[in-house]
Amino acid sequence: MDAVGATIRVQTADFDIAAESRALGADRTDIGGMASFVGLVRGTASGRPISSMTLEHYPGMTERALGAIGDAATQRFELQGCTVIHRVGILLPGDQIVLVLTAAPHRQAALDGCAFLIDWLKTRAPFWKKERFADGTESWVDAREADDVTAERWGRL
Amino acid sequence: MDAVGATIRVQTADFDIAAESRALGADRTDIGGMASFVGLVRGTASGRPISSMTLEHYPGMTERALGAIGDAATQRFELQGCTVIHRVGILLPGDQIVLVLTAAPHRQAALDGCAFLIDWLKTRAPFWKKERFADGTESWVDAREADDVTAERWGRL
Amino acid sequence: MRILYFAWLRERVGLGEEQVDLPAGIADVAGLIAWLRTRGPGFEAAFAQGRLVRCAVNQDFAGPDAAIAPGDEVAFFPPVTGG
Amino acid sequence: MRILYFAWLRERVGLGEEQVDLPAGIADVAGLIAWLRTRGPGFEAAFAQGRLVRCAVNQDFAGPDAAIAPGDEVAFFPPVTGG
Repeated sequence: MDAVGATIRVQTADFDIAAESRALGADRTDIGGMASFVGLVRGTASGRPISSMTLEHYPGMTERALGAIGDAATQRFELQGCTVIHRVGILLPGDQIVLVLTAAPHRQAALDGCAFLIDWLKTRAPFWKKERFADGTESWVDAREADDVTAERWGRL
Repeated sequence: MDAVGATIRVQTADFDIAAESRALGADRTDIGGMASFVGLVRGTASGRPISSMTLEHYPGMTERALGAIGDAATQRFELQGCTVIHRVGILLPGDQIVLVLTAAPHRQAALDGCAFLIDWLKTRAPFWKKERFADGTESWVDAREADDVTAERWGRL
Repeated sequence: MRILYFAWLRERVGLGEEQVDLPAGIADVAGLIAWLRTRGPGFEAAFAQGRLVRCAVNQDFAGPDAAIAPGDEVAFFPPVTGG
Repeated sequence: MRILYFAWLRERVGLGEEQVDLPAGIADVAGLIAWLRTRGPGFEAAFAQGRLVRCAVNQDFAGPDAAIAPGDEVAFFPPVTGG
């Protein structure tokens, strides 16, 4: 299986999914497929236009939580590797927020591992979003009940 | 919803998932997430090393089948768009074979649409793979029973 | 009628595409296959493994009962293995 | 003990981080919260909405019964909204 383990990064800079895919697959030919999810900043929230979104996190715990989730996904779905990159700071509508990328010998494991990672990341990784609306007001994003329910289907870690 | 519909390409050239993501999201800020699957050529088949893989297809029917599957996925999962690129010709171990990329307001639709597309593509799109082993022998890849079963869970198109 | 062969069917039959005049009385895919099998050992070998041959009529998947007519494009191939 | 506050808790409390000497007799998260609420209107406002406050002790999620001790790092924050 030769898993390379989880690559975890929290950064203000943007990421390039093609470069991350190449890095994950570098120097190996046993990967059958890679699945990914990229979250983007939407231009509206509750129907109101937003001008930007600020992402705050808990340094230290974030990397720890993401690392634990990455390792759990690697074991559970027998991934050959996974990459999780989460941006922080000020982002604009259309910007990339998060990348989850998984590699496995067969597609189902890659797809399931990717869905698992993004579900858990949304409910267990210490990030918080604040939206700035076009009218200048700001508001912290509420956690979605639906995300907890979605994460529950994977069972407790 | 403002769906852009399915982008379908069959080509010998490689593809760049970052460029395809940018193209799918160009000039819009209503996409919440994109999911993708990339299939890769593995270096072994049934435990034997392969030197290359040749992909043959049915010109005309391929584009038609992929277009129909793309449109069905767009409607069913309310995608904001999807891209399917399938390579043909001679590929080497580690090469990219296929890209499925979906965009949706929320992650579940993007992830489900992506899984649906790759499952159906594997069972309904007229492509055939021939493996060339390191010892010079060649062999057509057998269709996997498991792929038919996986595709069945989505019901009939 | 235009007939296409792909993958190992193409290799067994020895050609990828041909134009044929359909004999009278052949009205469906099963009838076409029965006739093709009489056209030589390559055809016989290709279609002997009947269970693993798939068919498309005018680029849509078609079963043995599917109707065919002169002017149709009929393709024979193994189960698909793309993706 | 190091205490961290994030997101709207940070804004209500008015600081992101502080070092406190834990009063004697406080041994769990619930006890710490009860004491923090006495420290001013900002703290009172932040922790009044108790149901929506999450806690981590030494960077692991922790419930109200979780034990705490001097030297621990305790963080309070709203339910997470990343991804």
